[in-house]
Amino acid sequence: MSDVVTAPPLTLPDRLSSIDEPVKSIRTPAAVRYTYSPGQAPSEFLYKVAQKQLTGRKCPQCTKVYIPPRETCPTCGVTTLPDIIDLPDVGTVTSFCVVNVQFYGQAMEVPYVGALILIDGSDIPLMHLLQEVDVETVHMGMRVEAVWVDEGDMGPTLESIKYFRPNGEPDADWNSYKDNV
Amino acid sequence: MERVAIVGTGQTKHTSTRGDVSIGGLVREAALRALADADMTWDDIDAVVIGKAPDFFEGVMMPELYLADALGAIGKPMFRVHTAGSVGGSTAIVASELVSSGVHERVLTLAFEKQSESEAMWALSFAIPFQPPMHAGAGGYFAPHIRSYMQRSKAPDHIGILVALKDRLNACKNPYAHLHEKDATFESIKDSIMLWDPIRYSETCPSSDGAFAMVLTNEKGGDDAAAAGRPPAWVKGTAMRSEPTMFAGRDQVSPLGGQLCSKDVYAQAGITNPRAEVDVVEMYVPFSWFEPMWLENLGFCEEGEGWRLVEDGVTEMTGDLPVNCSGGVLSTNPIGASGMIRFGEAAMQVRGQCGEHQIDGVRTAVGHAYGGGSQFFAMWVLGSEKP
Amino acid sequence: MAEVEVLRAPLVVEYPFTRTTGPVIGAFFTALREGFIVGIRGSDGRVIVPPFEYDPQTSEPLTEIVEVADEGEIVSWAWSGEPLEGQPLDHPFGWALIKLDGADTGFLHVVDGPKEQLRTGVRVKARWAAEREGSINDIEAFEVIA
Amino acid sequence: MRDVAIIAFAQTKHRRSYEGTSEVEFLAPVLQEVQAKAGLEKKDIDFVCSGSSDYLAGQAFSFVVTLDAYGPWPPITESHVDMDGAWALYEAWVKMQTGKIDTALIYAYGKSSPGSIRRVLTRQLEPYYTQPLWPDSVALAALQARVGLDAGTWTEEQMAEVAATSRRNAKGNPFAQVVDDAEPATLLSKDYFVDPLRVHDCPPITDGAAAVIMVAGDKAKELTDRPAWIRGIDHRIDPAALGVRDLTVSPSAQLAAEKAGVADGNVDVAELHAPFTHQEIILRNALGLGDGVDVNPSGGALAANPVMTAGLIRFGELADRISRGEADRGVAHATSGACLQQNLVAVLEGE
Repeated sequence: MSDVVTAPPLTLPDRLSSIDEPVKSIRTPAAVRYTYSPGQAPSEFLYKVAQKQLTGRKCPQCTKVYIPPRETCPTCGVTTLPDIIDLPDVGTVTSFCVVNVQFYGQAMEVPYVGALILIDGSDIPLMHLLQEVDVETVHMGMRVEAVWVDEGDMGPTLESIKYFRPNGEPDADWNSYKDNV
Repeated sequence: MERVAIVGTGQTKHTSTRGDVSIGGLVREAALRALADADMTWDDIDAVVIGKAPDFFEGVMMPELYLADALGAIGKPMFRVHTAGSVGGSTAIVASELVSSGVHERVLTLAFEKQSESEAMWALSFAIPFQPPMHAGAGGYFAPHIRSYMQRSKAPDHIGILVALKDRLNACKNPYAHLHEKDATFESIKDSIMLWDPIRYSETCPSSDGAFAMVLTNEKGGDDAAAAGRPPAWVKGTAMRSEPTMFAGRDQVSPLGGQLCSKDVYAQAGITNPRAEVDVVEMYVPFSWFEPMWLENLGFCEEGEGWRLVEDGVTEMTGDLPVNCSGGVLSTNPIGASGMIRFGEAAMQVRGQCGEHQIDGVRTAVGHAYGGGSQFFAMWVLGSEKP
Repeated sequence: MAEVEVLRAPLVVEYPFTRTTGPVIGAFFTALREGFIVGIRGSDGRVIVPPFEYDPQTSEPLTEIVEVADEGEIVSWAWSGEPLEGQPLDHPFGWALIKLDGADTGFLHVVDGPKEQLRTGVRVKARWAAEREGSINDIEAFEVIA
Repeated sequence: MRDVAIIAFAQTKHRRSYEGTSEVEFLAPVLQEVQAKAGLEKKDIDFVCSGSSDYLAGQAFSFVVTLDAYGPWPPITESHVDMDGAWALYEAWVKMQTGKIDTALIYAYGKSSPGSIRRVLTRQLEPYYTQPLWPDSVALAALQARVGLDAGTWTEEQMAEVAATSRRNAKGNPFAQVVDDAEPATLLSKDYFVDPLRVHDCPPITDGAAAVIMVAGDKAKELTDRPAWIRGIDHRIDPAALGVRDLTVSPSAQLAAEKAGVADGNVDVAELHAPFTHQEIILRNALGLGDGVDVNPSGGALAANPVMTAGLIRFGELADRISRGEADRGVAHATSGACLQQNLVAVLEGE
């Protein structure tokens, strides 16, 4: 490689040049603290989740139903309708990924399945875990239902849904979810 | 509009940890090589445009402030772009517009990432309260879309392996590439662990420390370089497109933003048949399957046909549409710089500077970058002939 | 829509960054670990502390590492009555730009009070940490000397 | 250079906290309002450019989510800078000079409320020698103020005068956060906050967002009676390390002002992004603004300081003033980094 980047040698005072193990790296731990708030519409949604109820909101312009609900439609840039639409806790797998390795900060047993699930009555899939299923048999169009955590552990978080599992219904018709594949 | 010429490129040897330099030292190396290639000194530069991906990687907010010394920017305009993974591309485009607008004559642009200062899985996806957990980082996000592509196109399973093998072997011809896996074979990639099924470990990109820099000039600068025997690459078109991360009915396999970006940039460059008219492509492929997906998205073939180009060897260095001769993102991934490496390698191909991974007689090259959830796109078309 | 009480939760963005230094910055931290301070000579002859890798005027690499004293005079100061998390001292202290003997530029560090003694021109000396690892915190603080 | 004008401006009512409102939720109304004011819809806008920082929100790629507030569909030509929105405006201005676009929407937002802004801003300092000390933004400004006080470049009385004027001016600004009639003497009677700075010398902590629409050439005249034309714009940077800088002056602001042509005509009004009182004095000197210039009639950053946004607001405030016919020629300024390290200066004119 060209030598234009070769740094000229340093001249060091004696006290430095006699040191065998110079510092080559430093550790600078840093913690920056925030109070995070997801905002109005997501809060509203998560309180309902804590009551075992999934909800969405509809855009007045494109009429799509969003879960989690948005305050503003991401394509139209207009405020979504204020009515909260109750949605069931069942849906269709539109796509998925089988994870075979542990990742930073989470303690799932591998392999596990991360699936995009199109909740019935909504127009956008939700990413969640899919369990109680042989990973070999997971496929697009699979019908699934939410398995909620115990009543005492319910809270305003999507982790109140422990995971989804097949609900035994026949596969969804391709046309019912093809727009999300 | 002033014509824009790339008259200098420079990069660092990309590697997992550049333990011998500071962040300033890293960016400086790429900048010095670009200046030397352009036969210029710091004094010749009017402005500096820098890009990188999230500041959390190095834990430095707006690092361009501290890098002003290292990049010779004191007393000059110093501009910082951040458009997620496409940032290296959009940074180069902003630099080109500083020249094409006539605002400046000579601009240094640079993108970098020193990922070893922290860790990609942390910096890109630390948990945010109340948000659905990502479960598995970037691969977990993109794997379902790759599966959707496989379903839609009926592509056979081995296509991703072919792409990975090609890029790994191409990288061996690029002395600056991070991975030099000379022993990679179809079997070794096939047998690597299935991380995020359908993505195998060897079909993913590494985490790199690296920087890439370019010197852009106006028409006179390009002419002068040509006269001095250093032919420039001329900018024939630039385009950017963005769309929302998630929306109802979004096509994440072939996002409309990418399609429109490519149509725009080809129109500017007067390209009507990209497959026939483009000699070489550097596209942003962080997971092997994105090569066939982008081939379709960028209009190099019909929808559903991208994998056939891969299977037929069209995108090999010996094919008629070589893709990622440098080894691509699959072999080198300092995230914030990866887009600029694509743009810069395209320039190097046009200028005939690629050594072992040079394609003969490149007249037209495309550089492509994308970012976010396949939602930010940046492209440019370069040519050996003045537009 | 009925306004609901929004959700809140702490979010801590925390990481033990490892920074490779390169030779110039490394020389400064090596010196600190050994209990002394170095700067670097700029193109205009000024001694810059802490050492810059590149000249602030010419952008050329700087090479001449120069030892300076661990004492000098305050060129500017500010009094921080309520320290923030991470700052070197947990009681009220002074921030200062300190021109060390042998240096020509201000070195940013803290001065362990009392406030009444702080003023521009006053002389201060480094108080070294007993355990030093090559970190700016190897100097615990500067203290006013007579 | 091609004629480019700012034709519309919208901003939030700035306040200490919009906690509980997501960035999308508090930005969307501003984007809708600025389009309505300009009489433009999404289909009329060629380019969108924004400024914000991931570090404020504590989330990587926070700007990605926030773009949803605009509704970028069908796909748009868009860019983002990790700088104050004034630099996003600069990027859009450059793009207009290429002739590729005729209309641009520029926005910026900054919510300081989720974190400690003083600690967050330490992360933008040089990472080896400086960051690990966590020297906060107020402490660094205080060191700068002391240098000028010691040198006699300014006095505490002059600093208090700047604060009093800002707060009084802000009475005419319904979006401002710090508004009162306090006399300088009253302000000076308060204790130091970070000696030599008192609370009135420091900017408030603010959540806020702003957007402007910029249009090129004849189109600007079609859309508004009195466009605010950008006659010159430039930005420059100084070294990061405070110890090598003369903190009583701002070479980068001075150079940017020269390049922008500030001295080429009379200046009626200046909107200066001076987060600290003494910095307004530094900037007046650097930009060569005489006593006749009405500085920060909006109240400036001392009256509302949404980080990443306060610079863009200066452009909007000045453009509005020109459009209303209250000024003919003015200066807008934005800054970034500790102690005015980086500065952008523009000259705006009515017809």
